[in-house]
Amino acid sequence: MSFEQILFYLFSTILVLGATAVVTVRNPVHAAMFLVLCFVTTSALWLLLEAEFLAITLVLVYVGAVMVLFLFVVMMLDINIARMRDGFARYLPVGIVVAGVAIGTIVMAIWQTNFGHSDPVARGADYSNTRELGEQLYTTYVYPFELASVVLLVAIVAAIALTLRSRAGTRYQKIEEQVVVKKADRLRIVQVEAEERK
Amino acid sequence: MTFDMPNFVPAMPEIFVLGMVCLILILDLFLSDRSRVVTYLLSQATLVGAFLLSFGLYSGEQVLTFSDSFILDPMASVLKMVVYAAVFMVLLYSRDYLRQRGMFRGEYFVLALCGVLGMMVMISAHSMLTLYMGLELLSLSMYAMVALQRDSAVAAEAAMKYFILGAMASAMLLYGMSMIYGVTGTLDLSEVSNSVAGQERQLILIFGLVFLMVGVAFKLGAVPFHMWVPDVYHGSPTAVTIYISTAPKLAAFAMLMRLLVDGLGSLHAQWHDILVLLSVLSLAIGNIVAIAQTNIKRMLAYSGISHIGFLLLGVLTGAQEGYAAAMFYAIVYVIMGLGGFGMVILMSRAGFEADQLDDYKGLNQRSPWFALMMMFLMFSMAGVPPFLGFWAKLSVLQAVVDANMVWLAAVAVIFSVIGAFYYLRIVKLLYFDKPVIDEPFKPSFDLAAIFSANALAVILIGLAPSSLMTICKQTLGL
Amino acid sequence: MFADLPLLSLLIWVPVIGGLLVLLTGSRSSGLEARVLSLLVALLTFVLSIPLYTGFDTASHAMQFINFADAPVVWIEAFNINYHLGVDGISMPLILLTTFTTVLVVIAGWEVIKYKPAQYMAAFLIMEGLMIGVFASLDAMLFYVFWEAMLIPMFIVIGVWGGDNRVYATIKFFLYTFLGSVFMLVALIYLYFQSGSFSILDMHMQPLGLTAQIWIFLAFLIAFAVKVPMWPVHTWLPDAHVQAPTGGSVILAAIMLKLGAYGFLRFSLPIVPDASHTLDWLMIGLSLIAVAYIGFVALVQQDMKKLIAYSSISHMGFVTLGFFIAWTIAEANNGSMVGAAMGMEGGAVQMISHGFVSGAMFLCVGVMYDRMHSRQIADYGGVVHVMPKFTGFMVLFAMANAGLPGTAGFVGEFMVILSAFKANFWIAFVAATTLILGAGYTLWMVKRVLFGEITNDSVAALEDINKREFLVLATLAVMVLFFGLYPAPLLEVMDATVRHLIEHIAVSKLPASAFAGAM
Amino acid sequence: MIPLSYYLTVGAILFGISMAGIFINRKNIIILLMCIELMLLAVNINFIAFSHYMGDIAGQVFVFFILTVAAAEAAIGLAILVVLFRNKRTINVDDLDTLKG
Amino acid sequence: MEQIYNYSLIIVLAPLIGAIIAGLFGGSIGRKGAHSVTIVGVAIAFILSAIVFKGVVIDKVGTLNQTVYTWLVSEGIRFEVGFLIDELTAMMMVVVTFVSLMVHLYTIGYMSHDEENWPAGSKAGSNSYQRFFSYISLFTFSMLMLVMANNFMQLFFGWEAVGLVSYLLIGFWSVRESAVYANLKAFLVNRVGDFGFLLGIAAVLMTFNSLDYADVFGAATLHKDATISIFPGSEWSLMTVIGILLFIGAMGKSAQVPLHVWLPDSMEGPTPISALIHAATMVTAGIFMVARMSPLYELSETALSFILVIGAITALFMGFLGLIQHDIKRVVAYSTLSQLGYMTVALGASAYAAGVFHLMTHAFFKALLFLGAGSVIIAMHHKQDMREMGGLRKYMPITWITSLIGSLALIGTPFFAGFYSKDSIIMAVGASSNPAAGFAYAAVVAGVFITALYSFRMYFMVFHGEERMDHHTKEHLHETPWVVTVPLVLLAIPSVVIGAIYVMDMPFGDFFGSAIYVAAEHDVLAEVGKGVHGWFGMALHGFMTLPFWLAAGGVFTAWMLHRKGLDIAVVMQQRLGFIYKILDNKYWADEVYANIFAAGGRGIGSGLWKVGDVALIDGVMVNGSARVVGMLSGLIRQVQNGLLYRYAFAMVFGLLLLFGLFLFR
Repeated sequence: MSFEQILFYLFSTILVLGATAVVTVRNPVHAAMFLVLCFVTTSALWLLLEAEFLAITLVLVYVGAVMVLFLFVVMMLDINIARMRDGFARYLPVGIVVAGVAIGTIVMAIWQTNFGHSDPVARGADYSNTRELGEQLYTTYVYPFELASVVLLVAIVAAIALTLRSRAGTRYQKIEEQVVVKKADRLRIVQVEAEERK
Repeated sequence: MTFDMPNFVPAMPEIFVLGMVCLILILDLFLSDRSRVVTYLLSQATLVGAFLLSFGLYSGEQVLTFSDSFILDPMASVLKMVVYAAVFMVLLYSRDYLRQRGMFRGEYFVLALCGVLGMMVMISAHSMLTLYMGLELLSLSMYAMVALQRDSAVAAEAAMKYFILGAMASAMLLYGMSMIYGVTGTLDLSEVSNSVAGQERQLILIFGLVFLMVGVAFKLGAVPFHMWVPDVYHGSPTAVTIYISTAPKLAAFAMLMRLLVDGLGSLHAQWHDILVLLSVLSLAIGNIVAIAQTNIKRMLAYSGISHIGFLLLGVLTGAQEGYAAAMFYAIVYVIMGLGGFGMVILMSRAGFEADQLDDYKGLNQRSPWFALMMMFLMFSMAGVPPFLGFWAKLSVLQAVVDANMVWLAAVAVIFSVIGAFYYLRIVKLLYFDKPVIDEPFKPSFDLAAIFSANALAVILIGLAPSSLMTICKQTLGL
Repeated sequence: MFADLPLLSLLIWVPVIGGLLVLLTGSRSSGLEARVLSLLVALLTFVLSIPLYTGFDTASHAMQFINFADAPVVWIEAFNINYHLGVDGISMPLILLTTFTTVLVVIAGWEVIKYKPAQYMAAFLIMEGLMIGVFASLDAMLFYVFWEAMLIPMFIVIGVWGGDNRVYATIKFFLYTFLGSVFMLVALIYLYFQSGSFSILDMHMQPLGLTAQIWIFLAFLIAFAVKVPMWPVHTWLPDAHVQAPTGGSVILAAIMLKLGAYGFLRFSLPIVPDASHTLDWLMIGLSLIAVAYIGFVALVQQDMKKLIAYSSISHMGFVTLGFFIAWTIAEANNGSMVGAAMGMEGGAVQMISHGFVSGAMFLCVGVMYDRMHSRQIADYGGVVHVMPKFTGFMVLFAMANAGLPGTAGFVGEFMVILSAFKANFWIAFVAATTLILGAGYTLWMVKRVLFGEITNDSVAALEDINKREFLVLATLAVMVLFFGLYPAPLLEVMDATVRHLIEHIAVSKLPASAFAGAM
Repeated sequence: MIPLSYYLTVGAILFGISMAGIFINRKNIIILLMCIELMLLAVNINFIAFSHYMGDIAGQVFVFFILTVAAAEAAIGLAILVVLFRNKRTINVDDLDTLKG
Repeated sequence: MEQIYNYSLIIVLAPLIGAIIAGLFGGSIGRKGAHSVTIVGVAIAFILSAIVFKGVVIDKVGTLNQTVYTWLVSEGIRFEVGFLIDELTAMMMVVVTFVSLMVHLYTIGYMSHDEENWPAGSKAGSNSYQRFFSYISLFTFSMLMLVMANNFMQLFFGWEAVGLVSYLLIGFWSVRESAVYANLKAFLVNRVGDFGFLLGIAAVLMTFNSLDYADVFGAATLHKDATISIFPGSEWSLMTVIGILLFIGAMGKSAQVPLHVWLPDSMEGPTPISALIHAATMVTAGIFMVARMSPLYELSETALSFILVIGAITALFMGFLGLIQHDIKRVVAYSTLSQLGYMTVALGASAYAAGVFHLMTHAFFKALLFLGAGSVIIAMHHKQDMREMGGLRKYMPITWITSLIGSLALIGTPFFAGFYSKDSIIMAVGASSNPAAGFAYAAVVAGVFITALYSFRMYFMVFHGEERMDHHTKEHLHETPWVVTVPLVLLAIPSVVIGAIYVMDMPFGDFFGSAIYVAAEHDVLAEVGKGVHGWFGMALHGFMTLPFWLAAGGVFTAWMLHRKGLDIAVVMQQRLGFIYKILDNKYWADEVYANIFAAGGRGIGSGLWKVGDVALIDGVMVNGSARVVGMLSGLIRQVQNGLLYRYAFAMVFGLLLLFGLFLFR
């Protein structure tokens, strides 16, 4: 067993176990942490596949940003963990069976298939995955690239539109009004009639 | 590596729409609520402009650009134009509705236009990658639109369900794409087609096809990937329902055509079987479950599922006539769907959603005209001649019979008879029952006009459906 | 002067457009404009239909009054559907029956209909146009469009102006007929691909294999059997009739039922003669069940309209019997089809005469219903003492319904029985039981409703028919007697067409080798 | 040398687990979102494996876009989750049953 | 010839026009107008009929066979309306129009107080008088159409038309439940006969491809040996089938057992129509028809035997029933049944001429008896029970005498009309070689005694003995007005003389010429005729025959009982309880029909309706499938339970389903 194989089996096993943990653990925070583990191991697998740029991106973007977002939301929503996951065991067998069948059939199909390229294409030492990716991205795939920007734009607009809201009755400073305020706006001089003491 | 400037001309409509989206997004920030109508008008102008551009670009030719990932062919042009028209109608319908519910905001229009852009991309996709990007653009816009009514619990629930299931379907689609990619080594659809045609049928290819079908079937709302449809149609604000139930179906149809016909045409025997299963299930479940509904939006959702079943019948024939029929059906479905949900918008007012069947009781006594219009729509959906819906069914049945699948045609018509029941029930409510609300029915003028035009189109085009059908045939080279 | 007019087109579109105009007079007005306008339109249509008879060439079996005979007008190019109209000896009388009946229906509903009279009248006028369209279409899809579209106004008429259980009845009516006709649609599409066009006349000439023929026949059978209606798909009719307003019942009985029978003549027999031959036992069996079974069922009905509805089914059994007796005759007479034309003509005459008789019966019940708001036989008794004129008419129509010679009700049944005897004694035997059963259920009802002592105060308070009702009933009485005493003009019109049809169906359409095997 | 199908098998198992995760998890929507991330990860493994073995960069480009879209998706998904929580005060899957039938 | 043709049309149309005027405009022309116009119409018909009779029978101008118009043409077969006037027709025309004219006259008196029969305020009763005239005139028209027909179609038209008028007239007093029951019954029982008749016509058309008498009779012998397979494997002679089917029609119309049940009930109608329709004319249509079809019947021995047996049964057993009736009209009605049986027997014995001869004489004397009974009923203020009568001869001499004449004619007293006709029938049957002739002969001879017994029982009970009517009625007893008595007298004359005049021509001569065809080997009348020497000789010889002594015995028995103040009915009830019970229940025929056929039909109907239509077709098929769809809908709806994991599961399930599509094939 070569070193590469050892690495593959190691990371694959961690990945699968991690994924299993993600779907089965009780606490969403723990789930998020296991997901991070999955991302990291996947990243390692990708390195084995010589996709260096994407492996790094995965760690940077997902572990660094997306998972933080998840955790942030989990914390923010302050979910009652105790109420979670009761009755979980009842559905587990069905889930395992169905998942097993699905995995089994797909794996069977994979193993039956002759992809015609059993060995990876050998790359020279000067080959830069990042460079190659970059070149392609800005030439051949410029159209999807632009579309990706629109997707992100939509995500921004949507996220803002959905979550930002001005509650009626919220108090906040209106600076421009504060700046242009005049005395008359704030101060009312009232003439008080003198009263006769009885 | 050199970068050849791609030909931007075929993508002018997309570019225009994107530009306008940005413009509207910025402009909207500076508009007060009172002048928000400008956003609305600009959005409509965008659609009109895009229509003119697409119309101007229409030709019988097939143009590829952006490294062959973008295609402009007659089908794309026609479908895009129908999409613009449909969304134009959607916005017309929605204006009052949105205003009454405090949703008359720039985001709605921006998201709607982004969705249009997504549809355009899907329609013009010639690569699995662009197809996916378009799909996501459309889907993300729609997820957001469903949840746009922020104080509505049902809308949020609908959005959540839609999102989870939609994302799952996208993932499956991607999984399928990865398999196809693995077997063919390319993302470009015509190369996929060449590659598949040249090799033996591998199980993984067929599994890839199955995964792709799940994604497409989900978008179309075909059984058993339809579960989101009733909930989302029901939970969304009607102005959003009318959007997601109409134009995206055209995009989904285009996606179906691009993937199955352009890409995996030589796997016809396989996807034929899948589509038979899906369409029969859709016809059965859609029509049967619609009967038990008391909410008209849900009912129309199930009715839409059954219509999709019919549409798939046209595609599964694997013949150009069948595709033309399916395209015709898709367009007709959009027209009828607009009318159907337009009816719900027409009847609703501030604080009243008019989504219960009982809300339609005795309309004939309150407003004979609108009762008549609604009756036209219902009979059209039921497929009674001479309304438009009949011709759509006829064209599909013709294609099916021509493909020597008479039994399938018989199954289809049996279910359409079952389906006729719930459409009749609406007519029954409109005409035979006493109204529960006594006040006279006075919708605003533009809404009344647009609804009447929509309903009259169902009968008038129904009396002369030839040109529409001819267009569909021509776009498919018939 | 009429020869130059596109008569059939006018006959279709004058009432349809007239109906739309009536609709436009709206519900705001008292309805008088609507009524007058409807009457004018109906009369105009009737007048326009007369040249069909006067200008008809009885010697020819060919289609006549074809619109734009030189080149058919393309209606929907994409589907290859033509706007192709024409009539022959079978459809022409039915068109006249339609225009005639509509006039009566408009008059009959004159002041009776108080709720939205404009919509009511409009529905009938539009229906009239559509029904004429069905009879006049020479393009299968045009036929189908009219055939289905016609359901809509009837659906509305029963549902809006009907009785207490109208919703059930009208939905049942619609779905039943819709279910039947969609199979016909599939068959028509199949035929389209076989013959290359939707032209009915082309389909007549199209050779087909036996299996295909049988499937097509069954598809047509469902469509037409529901409409006729034949046992066991008849149960919509009693419900629809009972719930429908009088005018609806009249149109339903007088014309709509004929559409199914007409379909057999226009489609089933000429397009799939070999399947008709193979399955004629089924048709004859169902027809006889209609005559006998339904006759017994009619006997025990408590509701007058239901009784007449069942009697309609029973009478329509003669129509289908007459149509499908030809091969049995041939078998009994060494292959000679002599006598078949009499059966077929008998069936066709029965269609027309039943139009008058059943229409009249429903109008009679309507007259009583308008006064008493009850259709139950048990609620009546001794009506003769308060409504003698009405009783006179009702007895006449009842006698016609019982097939008394000298009335229109006799002619068709007589011819069919004569023809059936030629085929088989027992067929004629069962068919002839209508003499007893028909008289039994009709006259028993007449006895209980009209005769005897006045049973209750509401009957005692009844008013005899007014002038409007008298006019309607008298017109029908004249027709019933005229066609009973002198049916020759009707037969003269039909003869050439029917004989040609017999010649046509006598020739097998099977490919030569299959034909040898099938025999 | 590790054969291609090994990677694909890992992808398939991952895909299966995450798919099962969606329907065996009955309580927490956030975990559903995570499952979706996992599914996309499985797809990505497939693409990258193919890309590597075929020497075709297109697969990696696709993964690049998938990552982008997945991020956007996560953003919108979480935004919807927030809206949902604000309205219903719960993100329990079992409580999402107002719309049914 | 041409002249007669014109007459024939007028003969038919005159009563029709009268009927239409009286019927449609009865209200405006009044009673007088109505009876005038109808009487004039019938009188014209009678006079012209007489002229035609003279022309055809006496002057022998020949047979007229003329088409009036073509009813319809189908497949080249012409159905026409036309007249065939030969001796048979001419005789019938005269009899019909004459009796009808008498009845018209009589009706003026009988119906003069008809408003009393209607409930107060009944609009139907306001011009019932005019309507009645319209009906009887219409009847005359129908009957003439029947007898003058030259083809089966028109025969059937007339056949049914007289049935219709009979229906209308039996139920004339439509307020009476019994009357409207009786008319429905009459129509339905007749319809059973018509059922056979129509099938018979169909058989004729099938065989001859024509319904024209001339064509059919001309070609009859060609089909002598034709057969038809009714039950698989058994070939029946076509002529037998035709004969029996047609005769079933005759059984209905002429009230032969077992289709006789309607006739006694038909007495619910006013008496004039009992005389006209249910005694003299309509009920004899069956006899006429069989005589008319003699060329067909002569070809089938079996059919003739059938007729003979049916006729004999009717003649004897219906006579028995007359013995125990108390209603005066019912006695006459059963007598009519019995006499119809005699006529039928004659037909069965191929003595058509004798049958028709009896038809003619019977028409006169039975009309006379009915009108006499009616006269009594008028006098008795519409009471019909003989037990409340008695000794009426003092009050109503004309009625008494004429009724006596009628009774004597009926029982076959020599020199009276009935004697000649009845004796010729008895002789013919005696001479017949038909296998059933022995039974028939015994029946008709025994029938003579019965006839005499019930006739004179009635006569004595009504006109002689104790006056049993109540005081009030008695005070008002007087002879009926002239419109009543004149017809009685006018009918009494032929009742006496007509037999003697025509006996040598009609049964034993060549009166009918070619109108009636008898095969040589069946020609019993010719054989019997050899022993008959003139009307006087026959009457003298009559005194020495068995029937005369039987009749005399019957009269004597009746007188003996009457003198002792006994009633046969009462005697039988006491001494022969069992037989009385049978007769009192009229052999349970009504019960059988009511409980088995009518109730059975309703039972089948409601069974088919409730089980077939309502439960199976509607319940299971229609609503059942709707329910199934509805249930499915509700069931599948449950799947959509709103929970996300269910939806996700459905998607995965769908995925696996699609996998399965390819894995397992």
